[in-house]
Amino acid sequence: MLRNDIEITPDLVRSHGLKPDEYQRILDLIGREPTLTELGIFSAMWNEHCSYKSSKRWLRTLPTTGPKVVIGPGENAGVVDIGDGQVAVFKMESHNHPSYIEPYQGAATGVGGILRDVFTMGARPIAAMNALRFGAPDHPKTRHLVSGVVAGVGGYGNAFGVPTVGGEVNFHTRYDGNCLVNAFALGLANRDGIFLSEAKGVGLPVVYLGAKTGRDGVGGATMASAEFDDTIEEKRPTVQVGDPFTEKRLLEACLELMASGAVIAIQDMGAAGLTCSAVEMGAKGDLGIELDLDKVPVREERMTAYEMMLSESQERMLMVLEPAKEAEAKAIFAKWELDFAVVGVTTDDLRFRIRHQGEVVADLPIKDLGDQAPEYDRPWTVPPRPAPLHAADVPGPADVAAALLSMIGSPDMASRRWVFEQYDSLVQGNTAQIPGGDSGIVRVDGTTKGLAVSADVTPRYCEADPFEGGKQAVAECWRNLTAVGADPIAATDNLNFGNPEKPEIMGQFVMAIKGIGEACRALDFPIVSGNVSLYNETHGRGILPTPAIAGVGLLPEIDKRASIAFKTAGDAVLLVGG
Amino acid sequence: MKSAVVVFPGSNRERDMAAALTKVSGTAPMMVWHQDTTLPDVDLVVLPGGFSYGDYLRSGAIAARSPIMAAVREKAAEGVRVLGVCNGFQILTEAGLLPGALMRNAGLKFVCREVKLSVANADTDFTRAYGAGAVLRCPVAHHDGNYFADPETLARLEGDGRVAFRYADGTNPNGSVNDIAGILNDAGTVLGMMPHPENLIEALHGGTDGRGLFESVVTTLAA
Amino acid sequence: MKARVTVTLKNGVLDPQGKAIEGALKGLGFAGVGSARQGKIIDLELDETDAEKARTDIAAMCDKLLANTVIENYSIDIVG
Amino acid sequence: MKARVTVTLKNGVLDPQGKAIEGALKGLGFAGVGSARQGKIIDLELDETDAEKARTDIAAMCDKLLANTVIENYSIDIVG
Ligand SMILES: Nc1ncnc2c1ncn2[C@@H]1O[C@H](COP(=O)(O)OP(=O)(O)O)[C@@H](O)[C@H]1O
Repeated sequence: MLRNDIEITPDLVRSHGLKPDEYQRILDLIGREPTLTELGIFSAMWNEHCSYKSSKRWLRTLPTTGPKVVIGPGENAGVVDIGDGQVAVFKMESHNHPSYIEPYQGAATGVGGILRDVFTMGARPIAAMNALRFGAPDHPKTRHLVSGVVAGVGGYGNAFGVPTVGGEVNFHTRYDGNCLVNAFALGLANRDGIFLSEAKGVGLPVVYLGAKTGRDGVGGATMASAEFDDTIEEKRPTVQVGDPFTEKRLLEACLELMASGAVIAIQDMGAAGLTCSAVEMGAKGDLGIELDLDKVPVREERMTAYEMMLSESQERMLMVLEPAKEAEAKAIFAKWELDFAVVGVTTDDLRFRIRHQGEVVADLPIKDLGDQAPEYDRPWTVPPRPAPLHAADVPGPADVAAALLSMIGSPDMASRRWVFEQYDSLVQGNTAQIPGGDSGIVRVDGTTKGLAVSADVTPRYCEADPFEGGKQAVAECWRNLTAVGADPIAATDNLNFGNPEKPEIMGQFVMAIKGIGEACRALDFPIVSGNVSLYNETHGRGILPTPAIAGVGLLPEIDKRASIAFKTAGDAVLLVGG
Repeated sequence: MKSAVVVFPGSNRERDMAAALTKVSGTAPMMVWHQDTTLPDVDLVVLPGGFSYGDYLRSGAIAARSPIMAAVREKAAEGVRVLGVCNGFQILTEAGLLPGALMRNAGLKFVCREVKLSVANADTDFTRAYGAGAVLRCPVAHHDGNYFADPETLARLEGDGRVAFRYADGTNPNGSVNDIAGILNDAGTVLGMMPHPENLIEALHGGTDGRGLFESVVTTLAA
Repeated sequence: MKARVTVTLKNGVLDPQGKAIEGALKGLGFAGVGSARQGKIIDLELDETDAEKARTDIAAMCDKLLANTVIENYSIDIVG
Repeated sequence: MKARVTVTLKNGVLDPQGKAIEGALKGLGFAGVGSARQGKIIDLELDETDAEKARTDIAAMCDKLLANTVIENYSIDIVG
């Protein structure tokens, strides 16, 4: 029997973001009151971020398969075939809220998270992009956010050593209270060298890798529970600090580890690190997982089980180890001066069992944590279409040259050099097109192939008509890839919207997905990974609907690529398309 | 030409450097781990770019105290050529193998862009292939490239022709004193420079201006 | 008037720099270093001659610019 | 034993960060800031219990690693 020192009050349930009916579902599932640690685990697994409870139903409608798709959505990143036994691995993910709270660290850890998603699968990151939206340029917070976010993206990616070859920057007053930071990473792997999170084999060691665990990111919920726990001596910041130096070592150590044959399954620790990673590995493999928290490397004293399970400390991974390779695996991590600790074991009882200081502090059905998460079919309404604007009703500019100048000089159209020069776009020596072209291009090292990447969406189109705007984002991305001479292969999406509990916002979301789906089907351009960020709202006003699309295309011969510069005086200029 | 590239935890241009050395000299360099205490028998030792030890404390500071650096120092004393690019330059100054220090860029921001370099001394083992007065294109990518030295050191560097490269045509990206982009030790066998010639050596990079540096070393060592 | 602002990381905030310094000191053979944390100082020269007034001004500078109060604490010393 | 190492730039060494802080403070409307210089502190926890011995050890750490004596000065405070 689990000891329960803390009464689970409705207030506590609410502060964990769980609705009364969701809590009832927990009671029904486990047949007793959860411990505080268990409540924390449920709240982490069942929040919007982890469970996709509002969006799942609609995401299922997207086309995700195709002749080149090796792995679609559901893993850390999507995987597509690029020929010669090689695959491209990529994904985009948001770090919006953390970046608004602490722009440098929020953006930095966003980049760190997406890089980890890619190399957890066994791929070496070879290109990055970032899609950024800020409030009005003259809003008092904008300057601070822009400079912090851009420095943070660069600070992490530059030190890690991945070239940043593209992205977007937009300004609009609807982002005044919610900036968007969407980070994309692309990695390269061998087709037979892909690693998954699905645990296999009973009684195998579960190993903790990387940096130590602190109380990072636990703040919000911890503070809510502070009244029960006087060991929390000060209000702790909830901000996670990124350490690209550790991440770079983790990359090299993981790739060495994978090459050694020691890895049976591996998963990075992202949001609610230990909880989500362990549950996912077990549930996917139809196995139970037992963790002993006394073995977890910690950097702070007196951490509770609750804090360890919810910590979002960065640069950590969990893996199931081939026991015969333990010594070799340990030596690799020792060489890179990283933590390596056996913290648990796989079991056949489908339980997620946590021990701390000799006591069982959580004992839950592992599959239900994911499978039984609530799923909503939220009511939605088709957003009203604005009345069409006829060209005749818009007065032409008195001075066309002046209008051109002010357009080129506007914050959304001006050169982005001031941003992308803060990013290392050349490291690795394979960059064929730095930012400033239609797509960034990197060579597939050791071959004559190239990969092109582009990130696109025009939020004001999506605001006017989310269906058409969603379609347009896909089409623009596809066009940017083809414009450099690449064959578009597949895309990832980052769907940033307001509060889905409002039917009109849910309607934007639904219509945008329908539009994206239609365009992707028409273009044979499947979505192989993605991320949803909802509740981007301040004072009841949502952001512009912003479904960012990042696509990847293949250039079979990188020398046959096109760039945007006019080459020779006297050349004919053609306009193609509708 | 036999060469070695030292890899520190946090190095990130060691592969770029190895590729450049291989492409220009025809022989791949040996990669040496920073915890090693000896270097193989080579003609050139390279400290590559990156963020060794995260550039925590000061850029290059912790790497400069790595076990391998005693061996680098020894090789340098024997006259073996040593090249430090970007973080490698920072490490060489921190190790005292080159004078001065690399401070935060005057603009305080990381800067990745192409600059112009003038060859300030074409009579060195690292610059010979360019010819006197040459101006070349070269990318930079750094946060701490603002070269500083006290006036006496500076006078000595200038007087002895130990400035190898200068930022030209108003392209100084970081506020370096006297537009200094690269300097030599007094024997002319150790070069530190902030720009990345290894990232401009083939058509894919949009130019080959960086090759001259490697060609200079190859020719010198062949002679 | 001269003043020194000292900015340190809040307790519990990860300090990668401090960790790296710790490791490097150990690598150099300095045993017995339990932990290292890095912070920064900003030395200011001010026209202000009233110490109390200066302190208030500097606190405002810290809140607005010198410290990142989300993750850092600061303290102010008037040094003369 | 706890100690604080304070590392400051030598006189005459240019300080881009200090300059930028100066400019930013002026930009924020703080008049009367004559100059700003940035430095760093490293807080150490040591096993050593003898203050004099600790001081000698730390001086060695500074000379070897914590300060770049080409451009920086350091001072050591034993804080308890
Ligand atoms: N945040 C960013 N990071 C890197 N590159 C960027 C960023 N924002 C814009 N860019 C680059 O600047 C160029 C212009 O951006 P944008 O106007 O969005 O392109 P377009 O509308 O032509 O697709 C593109 O090459 C783009 O990749």
